[in-house]
Amino acid sequence: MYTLIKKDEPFISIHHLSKYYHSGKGRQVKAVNNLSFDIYPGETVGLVGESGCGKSTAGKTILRLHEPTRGEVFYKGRNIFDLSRKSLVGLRKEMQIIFQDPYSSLNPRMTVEDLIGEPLDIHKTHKGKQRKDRIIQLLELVGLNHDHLNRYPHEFSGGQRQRIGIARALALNPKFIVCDEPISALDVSIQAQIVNLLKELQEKLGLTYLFIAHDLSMVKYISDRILVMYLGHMVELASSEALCNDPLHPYSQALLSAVPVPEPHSKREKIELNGEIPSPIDPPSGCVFRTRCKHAASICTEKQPEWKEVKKGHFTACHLYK
Amino acid sequence: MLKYIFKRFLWSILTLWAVITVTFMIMHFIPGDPFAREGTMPEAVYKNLNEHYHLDQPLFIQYTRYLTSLIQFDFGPSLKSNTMTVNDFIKQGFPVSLHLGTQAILLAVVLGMILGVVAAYNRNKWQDYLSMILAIVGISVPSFIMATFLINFFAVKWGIFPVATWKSWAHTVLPTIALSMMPMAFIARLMRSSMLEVLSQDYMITAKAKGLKGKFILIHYAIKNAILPVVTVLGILTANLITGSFIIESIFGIPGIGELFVKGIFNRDYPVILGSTVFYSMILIFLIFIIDIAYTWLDPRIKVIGENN
Amino acid sequence: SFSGKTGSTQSGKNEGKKVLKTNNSSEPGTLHPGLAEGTHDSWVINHIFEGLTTRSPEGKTVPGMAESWESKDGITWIFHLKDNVKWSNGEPVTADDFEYAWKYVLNPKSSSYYAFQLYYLKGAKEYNSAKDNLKALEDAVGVKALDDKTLKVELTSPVPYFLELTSFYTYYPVNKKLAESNPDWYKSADHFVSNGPFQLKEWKHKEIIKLAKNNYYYEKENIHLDEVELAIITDSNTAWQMYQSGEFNLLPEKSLPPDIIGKLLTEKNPEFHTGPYLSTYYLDVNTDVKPFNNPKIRQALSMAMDRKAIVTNIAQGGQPPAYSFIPPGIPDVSGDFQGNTGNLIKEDLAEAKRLLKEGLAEEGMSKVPSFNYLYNTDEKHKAIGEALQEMWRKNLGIEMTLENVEQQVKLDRQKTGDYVISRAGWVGDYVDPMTFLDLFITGASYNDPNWSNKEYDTLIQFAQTATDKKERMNALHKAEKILVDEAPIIPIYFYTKPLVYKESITGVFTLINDEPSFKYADIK
Amino acid sequence: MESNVHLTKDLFVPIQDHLKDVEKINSPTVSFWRDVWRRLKENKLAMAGLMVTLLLLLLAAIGPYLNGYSYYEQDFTQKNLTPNAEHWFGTDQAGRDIFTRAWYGARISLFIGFMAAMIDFIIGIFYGGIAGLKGGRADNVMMRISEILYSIPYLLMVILIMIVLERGIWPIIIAMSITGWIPMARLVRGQVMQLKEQDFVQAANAMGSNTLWVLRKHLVPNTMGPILVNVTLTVPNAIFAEATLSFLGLGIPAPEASWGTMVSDALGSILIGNFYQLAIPAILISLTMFAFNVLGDGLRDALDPKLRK
Amino acid sequence: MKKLLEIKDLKVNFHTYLGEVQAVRGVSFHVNQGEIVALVGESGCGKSVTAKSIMKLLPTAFSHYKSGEILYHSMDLLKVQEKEMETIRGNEISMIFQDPMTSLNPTSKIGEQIIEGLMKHKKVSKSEAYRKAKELLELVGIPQPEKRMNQYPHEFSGGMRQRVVIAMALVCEPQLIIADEPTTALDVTIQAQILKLIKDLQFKLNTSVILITHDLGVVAEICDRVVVMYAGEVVESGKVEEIFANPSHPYTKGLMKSVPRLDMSRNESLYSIVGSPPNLLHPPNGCAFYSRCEYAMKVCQKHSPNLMEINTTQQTACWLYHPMANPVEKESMGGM
Ligand SMILES: Nc1ncnc2c1ncn2[C@@H]1O[C@H](COP(=O)(O)OP(=O)(O)OP(=O)(O)O)[C@@H](O)[C@H]1O
Ligand SMILES: Nc1ncnc2c1ncn2[C@@H]1O[C@H](COP(=O)(O)OP(=O)(O)OP(=O)(O)O)[C@@H](O)[C@H]1O
Ligand SMILES: [Mg+2]
Ligand SMILES: [Mg+2]
Repeated sequence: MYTLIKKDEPFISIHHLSKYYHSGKGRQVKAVNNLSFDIYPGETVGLVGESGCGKSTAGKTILRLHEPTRGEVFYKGRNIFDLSRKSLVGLRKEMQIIFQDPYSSLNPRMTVEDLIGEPLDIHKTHKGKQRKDRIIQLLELVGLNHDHLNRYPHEFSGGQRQRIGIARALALNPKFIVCDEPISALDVSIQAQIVNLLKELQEKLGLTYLFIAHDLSMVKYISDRILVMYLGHMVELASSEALCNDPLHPYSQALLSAVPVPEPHSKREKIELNGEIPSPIDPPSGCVFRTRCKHAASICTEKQPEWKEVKKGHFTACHLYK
Repeated sequence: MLKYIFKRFLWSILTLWAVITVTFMIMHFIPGDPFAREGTMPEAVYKNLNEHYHLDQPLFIQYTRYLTSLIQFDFGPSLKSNTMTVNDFIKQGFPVSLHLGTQAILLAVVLGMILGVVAAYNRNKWQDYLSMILAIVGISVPSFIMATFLINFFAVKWGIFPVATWKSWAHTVLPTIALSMMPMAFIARLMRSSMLEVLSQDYMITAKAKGLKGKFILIHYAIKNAILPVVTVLGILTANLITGSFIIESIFGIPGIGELFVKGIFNRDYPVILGSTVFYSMILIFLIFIIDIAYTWLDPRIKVIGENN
Repeated sequence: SFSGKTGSTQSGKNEGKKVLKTNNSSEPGTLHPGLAEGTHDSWVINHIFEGLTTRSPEGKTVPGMAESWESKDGITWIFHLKDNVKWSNGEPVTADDFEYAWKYVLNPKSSSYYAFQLYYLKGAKEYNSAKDNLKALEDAVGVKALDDKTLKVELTSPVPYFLELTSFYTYYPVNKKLAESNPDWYKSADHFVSNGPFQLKEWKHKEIIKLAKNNYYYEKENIHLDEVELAIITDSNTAWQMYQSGEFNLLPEKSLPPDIIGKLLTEKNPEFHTGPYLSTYYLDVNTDVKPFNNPKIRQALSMAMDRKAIVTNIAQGGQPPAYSFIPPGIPDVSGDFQGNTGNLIKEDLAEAKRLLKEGLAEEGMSKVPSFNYLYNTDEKHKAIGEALQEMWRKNLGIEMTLENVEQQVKLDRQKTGDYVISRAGWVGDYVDPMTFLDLFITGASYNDPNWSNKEYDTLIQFAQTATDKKERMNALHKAEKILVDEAPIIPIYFYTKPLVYKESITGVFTLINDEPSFKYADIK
Repeated sequence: MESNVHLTKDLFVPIQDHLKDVEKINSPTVSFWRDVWRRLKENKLAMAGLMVTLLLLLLAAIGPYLNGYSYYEQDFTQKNLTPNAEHWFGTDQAGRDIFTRAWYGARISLFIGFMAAMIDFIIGIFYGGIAGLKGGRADNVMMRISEILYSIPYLLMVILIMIVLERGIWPIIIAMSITGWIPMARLVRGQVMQLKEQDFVQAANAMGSNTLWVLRKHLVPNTMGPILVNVTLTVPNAIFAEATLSFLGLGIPAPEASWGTMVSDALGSILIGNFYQLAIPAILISLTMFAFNVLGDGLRDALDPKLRK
Repeated sequence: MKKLLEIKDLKVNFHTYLGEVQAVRGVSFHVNQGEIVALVGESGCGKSVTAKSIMKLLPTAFSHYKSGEILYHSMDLLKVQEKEMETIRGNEISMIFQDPMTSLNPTSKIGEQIIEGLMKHKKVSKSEAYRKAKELLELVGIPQPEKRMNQYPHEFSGGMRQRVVIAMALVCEPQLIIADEPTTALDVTIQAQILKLIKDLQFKLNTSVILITHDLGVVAEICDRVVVMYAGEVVESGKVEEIFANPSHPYTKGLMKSVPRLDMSRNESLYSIVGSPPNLLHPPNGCAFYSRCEYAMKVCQKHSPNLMEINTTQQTACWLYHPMANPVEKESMGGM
């Protein structure tokens, strides 16, 4: 199926996507600002950034779970925000999402069979025995089995739940999955199970992922390219190797150095960031990172840095790079 | 802040207007004629009465007439009294109901909170069961039964308190108790559940981890936080209590305003029905407003009072 | 403790003062005699005002403010006021005060309920119904002060009971000078002036009304009470409990729970008093509704009940069961009108069944369809309704459901004929059978059964103008018999007037159509 | 820890295939409601409440047939009898058997209670559900409307409606529901607002479900817990409110009996010493209130997510 | 080095409606003066319960200590009266909780919350206490402490609050600080700030710290010794270098390997431990890790292993290190 799409043509194309939330008193939370990037078929794009920087919002808006404030998302040449309700339902089969919290993403009152069967029921694709077979097939795909059909989510461990969530997302044979921090709520020993599973499924089914996380080491491990966000803005996009070995943006640099490495007394130089993350309700003028940036100059206050390709395939938005 | 108060005020006016309109419509829709009497009533007399109270005019005219007089805080005359206007009824009765209601709400809050705190602190022990049984008894016995019992025993049988009327402080004791049972029970239960909630919070353990004394934690941490949900219901409870209870006031012969709308309805005394309703709503709206402000003061988290829930 | 103190005032003597303490049940709508319209107003008013005539404890009409009167034709009356009659502020009571008061009542702008009580006066109805030209119409009303002490009254036709009417509160005088200078005089105790044995001392709304002896009253040496307190306690259970704890020393029927009346009566409690009352408890049967248009059905209903059981078990006030309509207490040519009538109804089950069957056959029906019994919300009415329901179900196999509404609605629905059977009661306005019988002439506004009988109408018409007392009474007896036989109304019992007061109290009297009077009461 | 167990060399043989059972769950499956039930069973007071409720329901079903009397038959020769072998609860002023009447009244009172709760439940779910789901302006408008209704005194509304509708069991139920649904609607709205943000609802959206589906599959089942608690507490409140209406003479038409009318009929009986006539229905009302309240409280605790896991 | 705290065979049970939860099943370890000891293990393995046991902060109504001793300066805290415990809590041993968002009283000013403990334990005047609080807030890196002390928790960001909580724990200069996942709720850049702060403080004041975490990176960065817990038991303990260089328990090993390192290539497959930890309501008879262990032996199913010394500083609870076990097994494992 996926071979029909040409490798070098973007699979999903995001153009100037912005999403502001209204938060009473006429104030706006600028959760996502002017996001533009492409996702190519079969690749995994990692999306990292600190809590509240708009990762989930970006992911959900790309799926049109939220209506955007501005911008377009092109899928198969069509802007998904122009789709009618009906064609949107069709689109839902092809794009899915896996959530961060394996506890709240499964309805506690439903059995595993109903949970995984839900997309099948909504789209009425499988009935009766067929439906059951499909559910078992999906369960086995994620390493569970038919013994689990009649059990409730609370009987499972976090990792098992997350796998149920994955099975549900896979039920309609999607091509694209937004993984919204699928491992952050899991124990270290379980995280690897899920990451391995996701990688395996990608190979087997030719999936394309947008993988959101705040754990850089894991993102690097799973992604082809990584996009770093800060306070709703894109700050850097590059292949994962390039980003980890040669981060350009001061924020990416700090982020990388702050990741604790499991090597005792490693003599890694840490770039310390001072201060707290500003509020997305009134972000700083100019460059949003300037309040915590060592290199901040007067231009950073005045002008928003442009998004530019500094090296081949390596983009950043920083005044340090002309 | 000022803008907020202004907005609230506008909304209150709108609510009042809606309340008046709804009440006005239903009121005129119910059967029964305020001037119907046993025996013969000549047409002329009937006409004179209707004319006098403008009931012969089209409903819409009556409605606008009422609204105009209301703007001047004139609730109109009573169809059943040549002596007192609705304003008089309220002016004379409200202080009494206010007095009784205030006593009742104070009693209810104090007792209810004590019961709730005791119950929560001793969850699933006998103190908990006892407090909750007491509280549930409080809401299990209809107030007219409670009042009858209180009078029968405390006044008639044992002579500890006077039976009824509104003369001295001793006269206020039984009605205060009868009136406060229900809100007391309500507050006790609310307090218990909100205490349980607070007791399970992390900051309670933090407090203990600091080595603070149990009593200090109870007051500064537990009660201070658990009281918040109680405060939110206080507005409506207080409004209900200080605008009087028909049952309690009629059983204890108290000259409050509780009987106003009930009697008003039975007599088809339209201005009294409307007047007491509007008065109640005004008190309610005002109290809820006060409570909202008190809340922002009690709970520092609610900084911006611009947002309604 | 607090109540211990009140308990010690049981005798009603406070600091040597004689205070009668009782309950008025509800707040008077007014204490203006011309605007008053019910017992909650009039009980107080009757003690603080007095008309041209008044009534003695025996029920006789005797001089009040008027010393004497004369009338040749029964149409024009001249009243001469007593010399020493004064208002409670010391001013003399004048004929002008009467003229002013009566015209005030009739003024359409006063919108007095009881204005029609004065319709006997010439030009009264016209004035009261007028829209304009009021001044001229007012002047045409047949009441005029000839001088300070002489009042001339002109009626439209001779009214046999007119003199008695002048003792009724709508006919009371009002201090003209005061009323003209202060139109709100009657709204509080501050400026209140009256001419009766007592005067208004304090009026705490919805709480208590205090009366004090009027020292300007012409008969003040016979007034023994210093003060009268009328509290306003709505709940009769509470009122009774207050009586028990000594906070009241007299309670009228309204403040007595029915169960208590029964108990006091059966145990022959010395504090309990009862007497006849000019009032009948009866049922209206809507004669426009099939099959109740058929007199036989109505008679069957009337025969198939046990009035004694109702009286002894439910009403419980020692009320006589009513086997006729007019209550006892009205003088006949000789003896008592009701006594002379005797029993017009015989409770007879077999006969009732027969009549029902016949009646149904005549109406072409096999069964009385289920219908509603309408009553105004009240414990006693409900119990009686339940008893009737049971009796008729058991005795006649009739299914009836009970429907209670508020008084205002009940009256409305009776007027518009929106009912089948409804409870009713009537208190005589004056002591004459006519006050009961004229209700049911064809088209009368209180003829709720909408019953019509030519013979009955003729008899009543005759009695209304007959001058010969014997013939008149004869006609009234005949009319009553027709009414009861035809049974558009079904009498249940005659009311009594129960009353309790402490044994220390004497001199309380109750007129047959009035509330108890403590004008001459005393406390030992 | 076994320090002196007998260890043999053959115990130290590696095994491999045990890893395939690694995803096995051994404990029996527990659905949410069974879990709640288990927790409820732990709560003695709540179980007592449940038992009493069931007993009341049972007696309401069979009680009126137990001693051969009917609820309406009068026998004045047998009036005001204290409880005895013939008449287990004695007789009333009209000589009717109180036992039979009490259980007949139980039917009516319980029916009113359940029906009122049912109606509140249905309206509340729809109104609150829609407001919560739609959010924004629609929610604002809907909540404002309910706010206005709430500003009208409850008793006034009930009495007015009762009068418009005439007497009977349904009018009582309707009158009580006229504003009774508001707390339920608010509760549902709050729950829905909370749930709406939950990932599993978002997941359903991502699957392309429509509103109805979300409502049916996710929102309703998950709000059921608190709603059930609320319903449990609405039932006794309605019974209670009916008693109050009876006190005002607006109760069920005679000779049918509800506990409310029985109580208000017997209020005077205490004065002449027939204490039991008041006590029996009063105790039944209180018992019901009590049973439902402790059951509701118990359910609330049993459903509390904090105690789960 | 002096042992400041020693826990011996601590067993803690919870009564729940489902039955007894054996949350801690015989935990033994010690903390030396001036040392940072990491307590690691997966969620639910009993780390917090152990920590709260030291402070005796477990809800008395439904928890109970089945056995064990908690020796603090050779005094058994489990036997100490509540009254006396109040003088130890916050004063000699203090605690930093996991969630900075919920562990502060929302209706009290920050300043007050900091000085409460100080005023109780050190009997200082209010102004003195405020001065000290101000110093502390500066120390933990909160600018404008004077203004900040008059604010409420909700006016602080997560990182700030965690600093406040740390300041609160430090205010009486305790000998032992128990930090229960102090950075889990924070972002990496903020986490780095907090960790640095803890390390600096320990260095300056020579306080002992028990740091609870499940992030091995954090352990490697600032801890001296590690105690690894699994299903309510200690499975391994030792110096940080030893454990990272030479993990001995299969669980520890698996844990180490399942974390991707930044320098790892995408094509390398991550190691993963199958399955999930046992239910502590019915813990298995044998080794708790048996069902997930690749090297399981018959003995593991039946008998629970004791801690065995591998060298003077490192101990492990695994039958593989029993003399009777096949040394080949050990070899193959090391080579994995
Ligand atoms: N429904 C909403 N209404 C208002 N503000 C919102 C809403 N959802 C998110 N936000 C705000 O938008 C910003 C971005 O939120 P988002 O959930 O996208 O962040 P995130 O990067 O996914 O964070 P995390 O790592 O914590 O999941 C935050 O400041 C958040 O408070
Ligand atoms: N109050 C309690 N009631 C019942 N069981 C409890 C209670 N507190 C903890 N437990 C149980 O004790 C066990 C250990 O819990 P603990 O909180 O110590 O885990 P943890 O290692 O701190 O986990 P995490 O990393 O998630 O904080 C868990 O299985 C938990 O279910
Ligand atoms: Mg997110
Ligand atoms: Mg923990």
